[in-house]
Amino acid sequence: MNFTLPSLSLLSQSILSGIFVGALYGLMGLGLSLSWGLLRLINLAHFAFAFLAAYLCYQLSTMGMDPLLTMVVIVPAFFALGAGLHWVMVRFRVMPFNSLLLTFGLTGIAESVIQSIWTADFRKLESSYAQQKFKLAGLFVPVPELITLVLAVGLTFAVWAVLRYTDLGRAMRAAAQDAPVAAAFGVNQKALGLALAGTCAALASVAGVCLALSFTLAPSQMYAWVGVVFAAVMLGGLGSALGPLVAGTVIGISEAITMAVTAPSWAPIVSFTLLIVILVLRPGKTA
Amino acid sequence: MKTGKLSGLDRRAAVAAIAFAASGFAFAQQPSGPPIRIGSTLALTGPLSATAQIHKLVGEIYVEQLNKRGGLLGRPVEWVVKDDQSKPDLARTLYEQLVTADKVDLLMGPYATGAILSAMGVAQRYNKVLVHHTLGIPSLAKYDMQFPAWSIGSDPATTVPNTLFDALAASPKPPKTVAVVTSKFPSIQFMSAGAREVLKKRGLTEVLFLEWDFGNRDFGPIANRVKDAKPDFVWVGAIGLEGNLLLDAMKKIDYLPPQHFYLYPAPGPLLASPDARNALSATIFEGQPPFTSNLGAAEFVKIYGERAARAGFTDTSVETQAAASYTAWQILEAGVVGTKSLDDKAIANYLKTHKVDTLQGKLRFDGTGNFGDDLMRIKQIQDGKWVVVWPKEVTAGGAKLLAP
Amino acid sequence: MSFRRTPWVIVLAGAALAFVPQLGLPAFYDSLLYLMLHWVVLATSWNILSGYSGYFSFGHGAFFGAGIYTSANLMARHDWPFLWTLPAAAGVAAVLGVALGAVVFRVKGVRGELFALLTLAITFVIGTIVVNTPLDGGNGVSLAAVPVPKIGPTPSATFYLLALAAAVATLLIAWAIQVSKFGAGLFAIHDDEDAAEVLGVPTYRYKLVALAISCALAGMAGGIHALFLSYVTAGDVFTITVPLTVVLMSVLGGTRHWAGPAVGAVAITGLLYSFTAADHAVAGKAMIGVILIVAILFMPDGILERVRRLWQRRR
Amino acid sequence: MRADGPTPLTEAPLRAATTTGARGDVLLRVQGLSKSFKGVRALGGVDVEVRRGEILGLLGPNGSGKSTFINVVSGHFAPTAGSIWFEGRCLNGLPAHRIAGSGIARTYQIPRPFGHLSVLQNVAVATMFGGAARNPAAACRQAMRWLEFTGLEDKAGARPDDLNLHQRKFLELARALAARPRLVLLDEVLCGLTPSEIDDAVALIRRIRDQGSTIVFVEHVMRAVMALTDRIVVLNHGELLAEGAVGDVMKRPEVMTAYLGKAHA
Repeated sequence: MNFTLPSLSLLSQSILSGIFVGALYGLMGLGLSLSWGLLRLINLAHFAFAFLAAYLCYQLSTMGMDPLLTMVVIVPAFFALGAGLHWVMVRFRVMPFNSLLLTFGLTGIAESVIQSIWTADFRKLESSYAQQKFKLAGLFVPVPELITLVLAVGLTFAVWAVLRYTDLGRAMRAAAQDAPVAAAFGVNQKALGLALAGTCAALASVAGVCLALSFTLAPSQMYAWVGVVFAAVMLGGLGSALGPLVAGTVIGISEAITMAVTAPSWAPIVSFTLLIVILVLRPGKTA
Repeated sequence: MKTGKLSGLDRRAAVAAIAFAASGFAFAQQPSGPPIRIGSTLALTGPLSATAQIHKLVGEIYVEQLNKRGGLLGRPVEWVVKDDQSKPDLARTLYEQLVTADKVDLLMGPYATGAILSAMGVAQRYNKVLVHHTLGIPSLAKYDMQFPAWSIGSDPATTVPNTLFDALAASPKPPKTVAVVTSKFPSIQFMSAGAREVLKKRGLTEVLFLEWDFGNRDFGPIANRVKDAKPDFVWVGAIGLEGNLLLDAMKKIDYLPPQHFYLYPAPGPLLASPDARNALSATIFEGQPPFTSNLGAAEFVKIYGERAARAGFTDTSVETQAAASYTAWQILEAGVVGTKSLDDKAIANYLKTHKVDTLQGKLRFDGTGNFGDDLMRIKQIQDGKWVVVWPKEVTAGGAKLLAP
Repeated sequence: MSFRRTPWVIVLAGAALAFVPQLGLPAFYDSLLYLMLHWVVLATSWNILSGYSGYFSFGHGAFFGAGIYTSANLMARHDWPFLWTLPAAAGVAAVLGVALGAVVFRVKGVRGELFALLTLAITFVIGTIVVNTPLDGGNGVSLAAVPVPKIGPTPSATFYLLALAAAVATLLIAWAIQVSKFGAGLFAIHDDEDAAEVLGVPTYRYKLVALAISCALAGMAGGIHALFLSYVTAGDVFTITVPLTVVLMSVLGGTRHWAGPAVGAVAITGLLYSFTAADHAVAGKAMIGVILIVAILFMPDGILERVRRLWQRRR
Repeated sequence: MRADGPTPLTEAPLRAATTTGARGDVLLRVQGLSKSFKGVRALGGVDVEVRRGEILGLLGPNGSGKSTFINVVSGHFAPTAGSIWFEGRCLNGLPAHRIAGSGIARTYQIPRPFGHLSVLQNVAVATMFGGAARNPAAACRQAMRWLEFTGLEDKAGARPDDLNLHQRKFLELARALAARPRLVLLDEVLCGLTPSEIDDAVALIRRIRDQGSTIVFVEHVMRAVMALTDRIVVLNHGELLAEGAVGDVMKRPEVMTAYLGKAHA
């Protein structure tokens, strides 16, 4: 490990890059965290949903649609998909770790569907956004990443506000904490659960669109995100709206700084050691 | 059992001989008799499937062509291919199945290093010839009857970088400073380490050396460090998407290296990227003269293009992977035809003592580890197309390495 | 089934299976059965800590990988004979596990998903260390030159017999723990760790011992697998695949019984293997997904529990 | 949670044999016991002695530190200061399972059975880890006896989820007893039970003492306190307020104040 003193512009540009990728971790983690924390379902298919949405975005865009506009079609579709999946989960009373198994099966199916429609080839969405960037205070800001950041922050705060300040959100959190009591207070858990699961899937699809905007897609790539996004979700606190974004950004920035000052191949050790230290020193009080 | 088979063979040979005589010389005879079965596995699902689909398509095309030409030894050829799910341990088990349960007559190799080594172990235990597609680290091939279809020579970590730096030295702007950035993927890291040695020996200055873990997602900081180092030339030891991701990241900070080389890029996406102009890479084959005059090349490039388009591939051109795959089949066919037998020992001896005419030219297998010459060529993206620019004898239409 | 009959059944089944290489079946059956038994060892060893005590670990890949790299390095760089590397592989994995557990199990808040996260993080940390140090260095470790001991008639039979021995040992250990006081303590920890501690269960020590046993067995499985692979790369070892697969196997088979993970391992390995025909590879992958979903919907407590209930109803 | 006033109880049968507590040697001595949670003091230097063979009632309004006392003595929390001596041995710093092993058992106010184990297994675990039985088979046999003792023998194969609150409280008791402790800490075992169930429970607690266990007993149901205890200790704001025979102590003005507020002083 050789340390080099980075220039200021290198460091700040790298941190910016870490923030962008961290925002994507957070955006991907948001729905996962809500579903895990509030519905007690570990939805591995969240990644499959994101990739399915990314491919749909790619497809619709190559057919001439604006990539961002594809969300008009994609988001409601995934809301329905998520709600449908949740209906099945509730119908069969699937337990948390069984949900992991079930959604793993679903992920395999999604991967096959993607591979048979779009082949195993790499697909890159060449949109009008891809080329755009601007310079701000000496730093380059690419537009696709900025879109991701804005969506991640916006949606995170929107979800946070809904959970915190609306009756609906309070009912959701109550139902997660103590289902029988919530039921006694007239919370319609079934409808709430369906709505929440739909929202989670919709969030996954937004993350998918962001993925399509700035990354190249391949069917098996969906597994590459599982580890780091799981980490962001768990570090951020299950069911927390702000957690995944904060934790994702922390991971992204710490990796980016490591890459800027020393061998990039050591980057995972820094973020994951940081994570372990946080867990051991401040268990349960993360983010 | 054994005698029965032999007599059956004799009978079939006799039938074939009669058929051959009857049909005359102008037309290929209809293959007859029980098929010759050739077994292999490919990573049709899982993380390696993007490249495996190329090899599957090539295999299908070749076997079709072969059967149209009359098969092997007058018998039709059947390709038994299984999906190793990108897992080397499953590849090993499946090759054992091919040999011991399916009792295939011949083996054909898989394509990724891990799977090739798994298959090689099985081939060694059962004394089978193994022709394999793209083994990146020749020193790992320790079996006497394995034959590489990818002619990178026995020491590519020295020869390939030398070819590249020769090309650069002859270019209008020979670089003086070099940045080496590389993935820690085994076959990549090995070549990048060689490149570092070579550039040191040639008196070039290494201004930056970076390694990243395979599976890295954020290339922003790496791009920034390359930009800061201001190299004349960047060696990008990248596999698959990594080259694109790095290029994307460079573009985002408004940087394009003066000259850049990508080791094993996913060819389609790199070509499609507008920022990849002048990007260099290495190849053993391109669908352009003089390569197209090699054995079977012109026809194959045409058929592959059609079939790849029909299968929905993003890249329909023939380059390293498809060419190595086709070559592997040509080598195996040459061995069988040359010995007129399916005997593995005989085929191996024949291949070691004869040159084989293939898509890549004449190949020999008498070097260290059965590797022959390093036929890696340097190509460059010019006007949205890959053009071979070095060495001179394989360039077409006076193509030259462009340096902005 | 009475308590004392079970170990004899396991040993006799193992002894009977040891004759498979003599049956004259095509040799690849040895390899296929090896893969199944390999996963039996991994899933069952995972279950000893995670299934019994409820501490779901996502770090099994780290301990498995520690075993692989211990064995591979000792063979390739220090010329140890293969069989001698196996205790070392088990030992290194166990020491790693105990070191982790000694810190983590003292922290009361690290339970449930936080434990899962911590162990997952350990996997990536160890993977990064391995790939950046001479343990691997990024080029992988080739074991092509290491001789396979002649235990069975063929190398594949040798691996099969080794894995069989490992599986029998693992199952015996898993059974012995389940019916012992130790097992009772682990099951109590699973349901309510604080109440268990107050009832006298030495929770810290029990978790640590369970983790050590679990890691040692995973490390041993890794040691055997290193030579089976004969070329090991960090990219293939330190992934989320191993932990995810053992969790799936255990949950599918049933985590509250010593035999559950083994049933799940055989089922999933068999399932993966049965869809290797190239023509339907992609459809096969989807099919595996469908089967998993159906299995979990209709057998939520695992295959074993379902079979047991059917059996009881029949009687 | 109710804070029952010191209503005089009239049910004669319950009161019968309890007043004759054997005055034995000191079984548990707690000196200057303090416990703070992030600076908030829950116990502030409490001195209590429990004598062998007695039933000691631990009383006090909500938040007075009764449950904290039990949690600290049972090892659930480590004390901030002070010492705990049991049968002449210092328990300070011992992990909870060692304290359990040395002969102290407790129950939880809200029963915490092991949800995936059967009722019998729940008790058998306690039997094994209390040191009363070595192997699982013997533990099951003994556990069955404790189920008979608490009247749960029909439920041996059931899951805790299938029990009603009353039965779960008794399971909690059976688990505590199965370790054959010399000292049992009961945390509001009667809370939430119907009057007739309380009568059953009181009879059971008396039988536990007759078995030879000493009992510390946190309770709000004054009827039972009156019926069972030999002595009581009253805590308020984490400090010892009064100590003595139940009839005397409850009449003291400072106790009345603590329970009922200033107006009643």
